[in-house]
Amino acid sequence: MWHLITAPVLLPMLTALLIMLPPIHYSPMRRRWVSMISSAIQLVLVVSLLMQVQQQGLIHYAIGNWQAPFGIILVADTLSVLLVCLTSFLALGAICYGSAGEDEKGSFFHPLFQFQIMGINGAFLTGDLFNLFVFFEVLLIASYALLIHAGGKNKTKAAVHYVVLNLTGSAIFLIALAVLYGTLGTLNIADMAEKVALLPADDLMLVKSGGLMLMIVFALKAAVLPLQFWLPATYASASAPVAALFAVMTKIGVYALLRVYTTIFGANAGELSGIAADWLLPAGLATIALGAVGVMASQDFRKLVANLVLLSVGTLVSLVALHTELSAAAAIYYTVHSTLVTAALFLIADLIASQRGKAGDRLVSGRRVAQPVLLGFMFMLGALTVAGLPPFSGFVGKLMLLQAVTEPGSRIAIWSLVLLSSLLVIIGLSRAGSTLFWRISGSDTAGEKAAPLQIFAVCWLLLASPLLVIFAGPFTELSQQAAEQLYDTRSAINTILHSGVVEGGKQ
Amino acid sequence: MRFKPKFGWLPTPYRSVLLFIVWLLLNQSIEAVHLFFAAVLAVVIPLLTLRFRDPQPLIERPLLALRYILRVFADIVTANAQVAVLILGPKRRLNPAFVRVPLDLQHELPITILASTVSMTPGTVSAEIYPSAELIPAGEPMPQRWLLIHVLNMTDEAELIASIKQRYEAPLKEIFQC
Amino acid sequence: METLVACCIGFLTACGIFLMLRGRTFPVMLGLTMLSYAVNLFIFTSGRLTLRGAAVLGTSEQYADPLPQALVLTAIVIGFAMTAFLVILAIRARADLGNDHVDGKLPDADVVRKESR
Amino acid sequence: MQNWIEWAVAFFLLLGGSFVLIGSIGLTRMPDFFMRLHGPTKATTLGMGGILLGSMFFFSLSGGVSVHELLITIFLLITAPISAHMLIKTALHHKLKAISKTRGLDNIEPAQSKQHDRKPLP
Amino acid sequence: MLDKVIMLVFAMISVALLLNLWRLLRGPSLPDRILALDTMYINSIALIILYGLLMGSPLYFEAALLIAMLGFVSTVAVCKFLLRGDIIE
Amino acid sequence: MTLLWILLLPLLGSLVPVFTARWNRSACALATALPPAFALMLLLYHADAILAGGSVRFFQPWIPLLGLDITLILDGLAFLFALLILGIGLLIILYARYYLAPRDSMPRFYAYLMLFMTAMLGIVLSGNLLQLWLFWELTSISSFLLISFWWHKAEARRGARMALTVTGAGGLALLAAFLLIGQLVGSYDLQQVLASAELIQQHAWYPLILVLFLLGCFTKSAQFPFHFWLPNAMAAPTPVSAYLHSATMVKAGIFLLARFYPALSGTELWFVLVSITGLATLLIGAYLALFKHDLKGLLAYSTISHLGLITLLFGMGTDLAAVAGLFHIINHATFKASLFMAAGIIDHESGSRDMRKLNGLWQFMPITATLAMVAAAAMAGVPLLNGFLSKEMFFAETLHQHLLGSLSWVIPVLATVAGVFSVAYSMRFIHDVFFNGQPKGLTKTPHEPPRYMRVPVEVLVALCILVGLFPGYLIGDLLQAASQAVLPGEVPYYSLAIWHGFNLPLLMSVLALVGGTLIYVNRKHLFDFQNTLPDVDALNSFERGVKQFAERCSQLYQWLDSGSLQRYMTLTLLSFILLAGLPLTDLVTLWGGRAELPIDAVNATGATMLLIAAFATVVWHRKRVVALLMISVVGLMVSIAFTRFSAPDLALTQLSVEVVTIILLMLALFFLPHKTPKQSESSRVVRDLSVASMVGVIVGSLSYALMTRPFNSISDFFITNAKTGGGGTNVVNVILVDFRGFDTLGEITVLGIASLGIFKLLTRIPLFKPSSDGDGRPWALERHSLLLSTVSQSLLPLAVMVSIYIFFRGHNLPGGGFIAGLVTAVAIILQYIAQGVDWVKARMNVEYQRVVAVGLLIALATGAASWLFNRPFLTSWFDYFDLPVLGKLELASAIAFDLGVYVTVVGSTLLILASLGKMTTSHRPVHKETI
Ligand code: NA
Ligand code: NA
Repeated sequence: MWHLITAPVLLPMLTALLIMLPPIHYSPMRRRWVSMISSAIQLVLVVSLLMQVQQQGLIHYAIGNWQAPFGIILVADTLSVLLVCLTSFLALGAICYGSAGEDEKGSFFHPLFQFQIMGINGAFLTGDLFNLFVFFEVLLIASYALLIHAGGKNKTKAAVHYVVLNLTGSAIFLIALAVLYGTLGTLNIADMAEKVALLPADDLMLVKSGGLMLMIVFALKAAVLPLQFWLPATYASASAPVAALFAVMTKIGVYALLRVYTTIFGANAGELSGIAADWLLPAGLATIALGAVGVMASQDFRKLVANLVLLSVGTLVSLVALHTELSAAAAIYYTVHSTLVTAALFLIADLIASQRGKAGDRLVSGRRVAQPVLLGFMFMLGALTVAGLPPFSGFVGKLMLLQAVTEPGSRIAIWSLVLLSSLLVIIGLSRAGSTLFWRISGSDTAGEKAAPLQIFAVCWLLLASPLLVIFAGPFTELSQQAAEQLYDTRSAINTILHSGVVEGGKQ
Repeated sequence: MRFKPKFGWLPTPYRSVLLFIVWLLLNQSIEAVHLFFAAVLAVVIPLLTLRFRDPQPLIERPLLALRYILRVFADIVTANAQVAVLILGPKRRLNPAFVRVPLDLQHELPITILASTVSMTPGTVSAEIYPSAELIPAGEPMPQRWLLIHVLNMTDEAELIASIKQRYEAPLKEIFQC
Repeated sequence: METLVACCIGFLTACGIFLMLRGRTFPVMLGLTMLSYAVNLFIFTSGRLTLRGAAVLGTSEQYADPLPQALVLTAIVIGFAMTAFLVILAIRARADLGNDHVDGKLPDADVVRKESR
Repeated sequence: MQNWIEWAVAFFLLLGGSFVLIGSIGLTRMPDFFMRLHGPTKATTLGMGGILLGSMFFFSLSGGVSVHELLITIFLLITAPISAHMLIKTALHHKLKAISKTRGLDNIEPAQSKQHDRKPLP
Repeated sequence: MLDKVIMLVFAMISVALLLNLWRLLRGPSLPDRILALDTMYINSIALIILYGLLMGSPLYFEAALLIAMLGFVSTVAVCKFLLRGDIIE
Repeated sequence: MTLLWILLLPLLGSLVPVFTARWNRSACALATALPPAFALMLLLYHADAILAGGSVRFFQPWIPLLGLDITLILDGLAFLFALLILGIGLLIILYARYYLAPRDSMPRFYAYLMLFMTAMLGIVLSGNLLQLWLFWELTSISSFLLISFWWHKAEARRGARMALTVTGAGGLALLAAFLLIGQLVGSYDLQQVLASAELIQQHAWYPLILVLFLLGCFTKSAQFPFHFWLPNAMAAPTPVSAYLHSATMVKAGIFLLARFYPALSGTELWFVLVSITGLATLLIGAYLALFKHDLKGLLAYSTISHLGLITLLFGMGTDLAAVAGLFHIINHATFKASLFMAAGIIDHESGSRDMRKLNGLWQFMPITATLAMVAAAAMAGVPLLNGFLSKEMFFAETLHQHLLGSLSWVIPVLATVAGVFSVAYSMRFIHDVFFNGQPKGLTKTPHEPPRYMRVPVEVLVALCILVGLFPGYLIGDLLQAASQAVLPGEVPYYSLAIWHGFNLPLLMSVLALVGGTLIYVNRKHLFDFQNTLPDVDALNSFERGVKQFAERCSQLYQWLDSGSLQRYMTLTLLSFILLAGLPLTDLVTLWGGRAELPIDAVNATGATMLLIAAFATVVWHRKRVVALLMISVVGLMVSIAFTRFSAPDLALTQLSVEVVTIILLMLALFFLPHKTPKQSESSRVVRDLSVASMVGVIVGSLSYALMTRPFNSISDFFITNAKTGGGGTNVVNVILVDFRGFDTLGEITVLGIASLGIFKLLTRIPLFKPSSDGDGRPWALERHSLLLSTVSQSLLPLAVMVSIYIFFRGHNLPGGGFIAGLVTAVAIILQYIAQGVDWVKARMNVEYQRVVAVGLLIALATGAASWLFNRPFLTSWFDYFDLPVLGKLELASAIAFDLGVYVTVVGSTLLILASLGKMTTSHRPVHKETI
């Protein structure tokens, strides 16, 4: 049972490998079912891991039985496991959607999807900065491959930009890692946090340089202005289930920002405490503004949703920049909510596009969708949620984030931006919705109806929205707990570095 | 000329011997462990890579082959000394040339060995073997093949051709019995 | 020596970056390759320079820091995988988009004719 | 004994070094590609042989035997002619000019043209 | 004495490498450059072997062996590229 | 709990029509009416307690962290509104049963209506600010659905969106106000907030709070200048208008004014903002209503005007004015709902709402006409009807205020003017529709509506009359209770009598009636005058505004996001320069105090070669093959540097990777142009050069600073434990396969995924094979050289042996699975190069992706095997065995792991190169003129 923490990484990997091998490889149905069942099992496992963490507090697992800081450790605290749960939940929906036929439009859909999940979960769980890099690369390479799934010019074009920028990002990541290793002499995040406090004055600025370099990397992953340019085209051109899964990718950047700048450069870092906030807040706010502008500017629905992703990233990054427990709690709730709803919207966009004939998801008048009531309902639910309107999860997220801004200085800026951007989103979405569903031209030839599996997938993701409201009490509580645990760096370090280490590393 | 090996499990005996020696050379040891592994690998690797080998005539006269190798070694040393002199000497004294040597050999391995030898020895480099077997339509008989060589400093063309044929090609024909 | 190495790393980085800023996929690939060289050297030097100290036990007194070496190895492999992907992606882009510009379109329509292989 | 080996090491190293250098001088100095090819393929090969022999003796100096350098030598002997062959093929394909006093230039013609007579492969 | 010999040989190899580089930069034809690169590969084997001697360590042998092998493959590949364009056909 | 049910019943009721849709229309309507009817009964169940001045409260914690709990309060004010909402709602359900055409989706309509009803009830019952806001936004959303019910009509869509936008914006302002209040008071509980008037009003935020709050109220209640959405919402079916614009939606803003009256009113600012807005709205609405030819348009502006009136009453700040406001809320709801319904009947039965066409309907529908006339009279403030009473109170209050000092007389005068227009438009409604000659150009002959369609109007008109006649008896208690809830102190004395004697307010009423009649009679001139004024089409200008805004956004966005990778890269690098470079400027000296190693000539040569080759690569990057050769030199020199600085493993890996990369690049080059056209302008080159060199300087400096600093790291642990804990002497390898084996697992996964991705990229690629090289030279005809084929065949076993050797020694000496794998792969690639894909395929028909999977599986299984021994994943194991003859042998789990690495590397590399190579073999059209 104590190996459970490895499941989110190893189970998807195993699944991917099994799908690549006979006998599963031969039949599309087998590939689908193995992928879906494995994801379902994974969801069960990670939820039980969450319960384990709730009971025991922070769990750490020394891979290879080499204790931190020498070996690589996996760390499960409420935050990381929550995000792993989110990923698993999302992945199950996306895989189901993909299994309705999208998966056969190119090779290796399911293995790549599983690898992607492996990378994401690994990035959430690892307690080692270099290992974080490795998992970043795993998820990136898988995302490159998934991005071009089903082919097409737009995908190729977007992929070139996405890949080159991320490769640059990886290079910067490596340089940052080298600078941090070269000054702190360690790679373990907790150990770095401890070493930063004892840093000689001479090395301070080097570490700062390295620390800020990391910010570029994470901001690039999170798509924060001015490093966000890859996102709209990438997300808008990817196949629907892939785009849905991508919804969580930006959150990894946010997670890494949250983790690194509270643990390593947190309250105990002395002069280096909070080095990121000055840069992150303006960048986050600018991203919100850009996202809102993008929502208004979008000519097709997927682009619009991609800009909604940007907007949510901006919001999250601003919250991270506020650097309080309350803001972290808000960020955590908001992450879960916004990831699921944007993912659902990507899927809905795909359904709409496939039913509107030539018009696709472009915001022009077109054929009537084949299932107006169903899609309209889904759209409505998704739109309300993402716009932060009641009664769905968006408004809880919005209330939480607005309440998290307690500092009078930033309040005016953040509130007005958030509220104004909400208004633009409302306008943009109402325009989009009325165009997609109501502006009808041409004959009413019925398009292809959505497959039951697709409908299930969308409902699965959308289901989260009301649930997050109904159980908002416990859930906000959980976010709060996660934030508290995140900010309790001292005890995390003590647990990871100073508990049960036997001389010589092996226990 | 034979293509078929004597033992199924040892399809290329000379290659196995070579591999055996190479393993020992790599490990620089003749301990039992290494001898054991050398033997195992010397058998296993040829079997593994057997399919990656087009059928070639077998060496029928190993001793002759050994002598051939020694002769080539000696030629390499002299060749190099000669070339060194030519390189360092005045350029205008050089008389480069392209020369065609008619080939009696037919099979790939002997031709390759010949061409390589020519390249390693006095002032010559193999440039081309033509016509290429690829370009002969299937079923047509193989025409006379030629070896085109570049000579750094040629004194007498006929003598050069004769020396190559006699010094290298003839022994090879002997060794492979072809 | 450190100065020299640092200069080399800086220069390689600059060259790599310059190439990556070109508009065609091939120079970008070259630049990326060069940037990885620079980055690998950089990681390597974060363990400081050591002569005669390969981290093989029993071969010397003072060992070089083995950890950055291991990190570089990982980085090399990952970099290789990424470069490989980018290379093939560039081919794909050429096939799909008809040119090798990183933006998928030539900056000037007239150039299309001029650009022969 | 020791001394003798040291001398041998020095001799072989110097011999090797000189040949390597001569090969590269040839590469620099010769007037056309075909002539430049001779230096590296031959002189360098022997030069390497020298240096590797020197190395073998050197490591024998400190006790054990060192024979694996032989492998590199063997390897180079096998591959150098092939590299040279491929290079010269490429040069011929690129129709590089040999210096004018080269004899037998017409011999190149059949090697190239005979192939062109044939109908090309798909 | 050996140290001095080794340094001398080092110098020779270095000069050889610089000459190779010169040819590589100078060209004029592609085969010339490839030849220069091939020679450079082989000369660096010598360099590495010499390093091994200098440090008295046999750890560098594999690097030399690998250069020999890989240098060959890359030379062949470039030639094939110039001849046929498609190196794996 | 009953409170909760009052709210939940309509909510559940929204599902009822969906499930009863298959029944007949009446049954569906009846079923839909049941839940609100029950809710009304529950409400009336509390009537006694409420009318006696009490209140009922329900509390259920929900999100304590946010201060958002389910709190419901039923007091007089809530009761009054809930009564209107449910009562009129029921009438609307009945009315809509007849109004909706068979092709309109009745269940959809009823569902939206119920949803809206729930939202309204939620607003009035809320005892928590955030919860109130929740329902507030819900009304915006459900009204959007209702207004756009006929979505196929452009004006319905637009009107709905406009309403949503305006009220949505107000809602956001309201949220901000609520949050500020909440943070100020420390609670979102309504009762606590209402009790903290002093705290709020004296705080510096009060003006901001008030403005935001009023923005919310005024947008919802269509106060000037936000009134424009309301007339455009008339595109909705008439039952919707009747409901939303009489008793509910627009009254929500008024409700809020009343609700927060105790907490926010009583200040100068309140008065100025609220009363002036109200007054302006009153006048503008009344004036504009007269000119609308559309029946519903007239009613819409009249609604705006009446809402202005109520707002003005609440703005005056006197207790009596507030009471009058509440009274008018009731009266307006009744007569306006009935008027809308009457208009709907007219529309329904005559096919038009245009008063220019509608004339003389009295002859066709006398009963409806009578009802409409009574209601319109109430609207005009004719005595003996309810409208008269509240209007009298209003006039009286305008006289009693002294808010504008010496100019206070302006308010009653303007109020009278508004009254005049109100009479005028009411007269128009009656005269122009029911009399004034014969109908013109109607598509059908008008007639009376179905019996039950008239019932709701009859009920409401009856109420107008009854309240007008017996005000105290009928609604005295209700008004009292509501006033008590609104007013902080005692409710002042007021009289609901019909007759107060001859006084100024009566005079004002008479003036209004007379003036209104005069104006209506002489309307021609006024209409002519009005026609000379520019016509403001709110709907189109709003639509155009939004469109223009979207275009601006689009321009801005495209300006920012130009689609140029070079720009993105530059921005990324500039961030790097800024973030990584700035801290360095604070560094006193880069040198960290460690003595440098001496430079020797060989190293200098190597460095020179590296620099020259790198430079040459850049200079010649457009001659692609040359650049490729140059970069090989760089790679070679880097490998040599690794050798020099004691990293043999790195050198080996770098070398093998480089060769594979070069081969790959060459494969790519075959399909890419061999030369790059010169394109970059010199300014761009200068820019790029400066960015690149700045990055280079920063990276170089960082590297120098690191190298010259003293250093302590965790590495000593690895050196100490490599042999004892990991069983190997090559520390780097032990780190790779043991200490940090997890990284390696990830790394080979990356490699495996990359190969899958590449395979994916190459499937169905529309490629053309160029027929000649960059200089136009046709390709050589001979595919495979005889010499190369023969030699490569003989090299394969040798290479396999070498890789086995490298594999096994890796744990103790430089080498290992990765390098061994690459050596094997390169040897096999050599076979591909020398003999071609078909030759190799005939001899080794392996699907390489399977090899990759097997390799990764081996590594994974090795790691998982340690679970069997109850050790963490990837825990290594090794032991020494004494074998007879062979001697001591070491066996380690790391070897199995390394085997996984080896297999993966071979599989991935071959998958990559072979699939790329295979691409050209499947006969593709040879492309002469490549772009
Ligand atoms: Na020769
Ligand atoms: Na009329």
